[in-house]
Amino acid sequence: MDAVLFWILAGLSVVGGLVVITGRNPLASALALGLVLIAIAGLFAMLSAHLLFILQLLVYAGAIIVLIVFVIMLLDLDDRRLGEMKIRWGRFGVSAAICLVACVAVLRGVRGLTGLREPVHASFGTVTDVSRLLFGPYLVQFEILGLILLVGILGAVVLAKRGG
Amino acid sequence: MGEVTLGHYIGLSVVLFFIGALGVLSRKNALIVLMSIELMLNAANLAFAAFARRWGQVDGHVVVIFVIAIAAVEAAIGLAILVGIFRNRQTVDLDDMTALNE
Amino acid sequence: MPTFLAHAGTVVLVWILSLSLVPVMVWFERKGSAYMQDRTGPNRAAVLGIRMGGLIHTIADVLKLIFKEDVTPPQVNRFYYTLAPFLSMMIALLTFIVIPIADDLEVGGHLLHWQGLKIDAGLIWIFAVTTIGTLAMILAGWGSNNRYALLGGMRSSAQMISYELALGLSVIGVLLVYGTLDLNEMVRQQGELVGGFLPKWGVVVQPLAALLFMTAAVAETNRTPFDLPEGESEIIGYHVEYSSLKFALFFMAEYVNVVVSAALTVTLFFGGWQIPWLPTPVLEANATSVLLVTCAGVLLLSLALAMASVRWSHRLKQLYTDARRREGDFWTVVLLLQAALAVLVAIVVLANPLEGLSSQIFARVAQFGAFLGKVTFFAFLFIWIRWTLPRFRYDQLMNLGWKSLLPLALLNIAVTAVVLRWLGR
Amino acid sequence: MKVPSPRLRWYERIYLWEIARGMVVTMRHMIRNLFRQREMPTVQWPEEPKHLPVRIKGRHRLTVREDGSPKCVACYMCATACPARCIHIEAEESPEPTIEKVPKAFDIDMLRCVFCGYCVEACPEDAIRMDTGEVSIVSDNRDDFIFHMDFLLRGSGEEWKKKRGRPEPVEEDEDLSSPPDTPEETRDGYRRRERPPVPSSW
Repeated sequence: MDAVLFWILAGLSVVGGLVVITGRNPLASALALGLVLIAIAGLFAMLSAHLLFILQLLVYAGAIIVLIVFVIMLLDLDDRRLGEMKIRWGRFGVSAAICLVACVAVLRGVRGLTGLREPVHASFGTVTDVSRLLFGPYLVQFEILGLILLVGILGAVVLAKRGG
Repeated sequence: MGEVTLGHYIGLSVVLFFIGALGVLSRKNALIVLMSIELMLNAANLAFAAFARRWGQVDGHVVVIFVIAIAAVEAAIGLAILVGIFRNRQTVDLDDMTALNE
Repeated sequence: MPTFLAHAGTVVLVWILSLSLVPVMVWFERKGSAYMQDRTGPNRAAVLGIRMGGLIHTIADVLKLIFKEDVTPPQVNRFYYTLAPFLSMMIALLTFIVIPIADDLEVGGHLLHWQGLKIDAGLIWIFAVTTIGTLAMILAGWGSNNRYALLGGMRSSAQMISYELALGLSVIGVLLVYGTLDLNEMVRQQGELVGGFLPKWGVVVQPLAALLFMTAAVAETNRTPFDLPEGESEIIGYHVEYSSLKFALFFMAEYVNVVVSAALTVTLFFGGWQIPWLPTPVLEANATSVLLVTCAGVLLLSLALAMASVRWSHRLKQLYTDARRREGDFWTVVLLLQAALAVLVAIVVLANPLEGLSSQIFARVAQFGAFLGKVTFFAFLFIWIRWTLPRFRYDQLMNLGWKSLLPLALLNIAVTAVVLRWLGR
Repeated sequence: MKVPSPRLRWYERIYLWEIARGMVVTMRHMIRNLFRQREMPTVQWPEEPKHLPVRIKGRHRLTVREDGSPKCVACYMCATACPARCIHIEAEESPEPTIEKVPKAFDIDMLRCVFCGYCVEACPEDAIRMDTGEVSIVSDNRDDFIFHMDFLLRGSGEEWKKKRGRPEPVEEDEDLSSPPDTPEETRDGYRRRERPPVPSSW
């Protein structure tokens, strides 16, 4: 059961990832990215990371994908501009070869990793569990994160305003 | 199918990371580069969550939350910059953005 | 595995519930609006002369929408165009599964949760899924390749995003009060009493949040006075290019969304499955008497309606010559049977009173009935609002969302936090 | 022109009170209509007759002389005046010496007719009228909508009289400026009739 689910989600995310980087139309890429993100959310759920599962859906699949799709529509890329965005297959091939070699190298190292069968305590990864850490040892970092978000909002507003 | 171990998750994470890296390296469309970066961040998130599960400690989840938040900020700022560039230069092609080079 | 099966069963149950409430909603919408506007409303379609006050029209509508020609305009982007209605319906259905419909039940050592997805962050799940709903609208607008549809899609997604903020922030006050994101736990806490007589419902402890939430929920479901995304007659919405079953999916998704919003309002602010002043243990202990009172009520109501039905039947016979003249007789028989059933149940219960598991099961059924009743009321409230208020202009809509609801929600959070601190929690 | 908007009180500006008032209004209507359905203004046609003005332009009929022959002299005035071109006339010689022509065929295509009444205005012989009061012309067959002369004439006979519910108004020297035989109580232009009970629903 778990294995079947894992391979389905893994297959979806890899195929989606390939569509993201080879898609001609950015909208196709964005939707494929949404698929990948939802698949990864599913993997989070399998890793009993409840909070991450929902946050992934909320922030990534919900907010970021919608933002990207919005921007794609605002940019109004017509067929002419999309035509200029063809993939340079030469460059793509060289990069792909480098990535493939690196990927295989790392995967060989990964092969030895086992485990994951050990049961975790019932409340693992729940909101209470994570927030106990978030508001305990990581409080300062969490507050800084809030600050970064604020700066990000202000930055985005300033950038968007100045352009117009 | 066999049993799913930590290696499977990390392997998937590695594959996704390199797919993202390939996108960043080979594409010129700034939007797709941005999406590839999101892909790489997600691969890292997956590894964090898998290790957290393996060692039974939720610290990994905290890091993932940080990454998600940073990714949101990055997407917002990146897209805002992109819209700004598009307004001025009518293109989102990274190879055309060579103003400092000339 | 039994727990899994129970969850799957609950998911199917709530889906059937939400989908079967759709025709009822359409019926409310058409008949209710007709009576509010001094019209008669639909009263023609009949099966064997049984019109059920126009409810049969809904079936006729569904048949019409299914068998209509599915026109796909040539200029559309076929994939996105087809994906959008299905996505919209899927998301509407996904939202419902975290809402608890009755208290947990322990059977044979297994704790059965009457909640399709038992998740401790249930509230965030709802926001996570509804956010994706925005995508369906954008896709519908963009995939139609029609500028009016695109503008409609952009308008509606902008509205959804704006009101999602108010929606999310208005709930934070409730979170602070109950100290949990788990919807079932929230409902359980709403069974307590405040000051000895008022049930500790969300609306009692967080009135402002309830108001804000309901306003934002109406906006989220794109209904009047916030129905600019559709704007059937004046400004064209994102589903202009859709016809037949694809349109029906959007249409049904809207009503499922209304049901979900009503269910969420009930769960957060109106006690969910709680029957006021009857928390689960009390209900289980007094199952027999509650059932008897219910039987008595059903008996009296059926008899009264049967009397009205006899008079009505007399009039029908003067008026019609076709099968419709027998509708009154049909209802009289049905109501008398219902009364007989109530008497029968009462006799059986008097002979062997409910106790143990049977009383527990009765308590769950009664709670589910209470939940259903509340949801139906709030769904009707949405329709009532729709036929009362005129539509907002777009700038008014944005002003209300950003300049009124959002600051008020923030204020509510601050005040709630201060008060809770002061109360020492 | 600038219309000053009224100054709202504070309770009007937060809308809630006004929304509640509006909702009370709609609910009052709904409850009243739910329990007193027979007072609703909706006419349950066709179970219940529609109250039409007496002078409504309905289906055409051809008037007849005292001997039963059509008054029409096949002058084509009506067909010429018809903007919808729905009147088709074929003429033939009349056997009577004082009349030049009579119609052999007189067809009206009701699917094209726009009920403008120009044919009635144009007729010099008062041979065509639209005073039957029949406005619902229903069939599931296109051929049925082409009304032939015999039907248009027969419409002025017994059957039509029954439908009209009042004596045949055709008189040689009648004053056409006012509707014939109008009882005093229907001078407001509407026929009063006992309304049968409206079908109610649950």
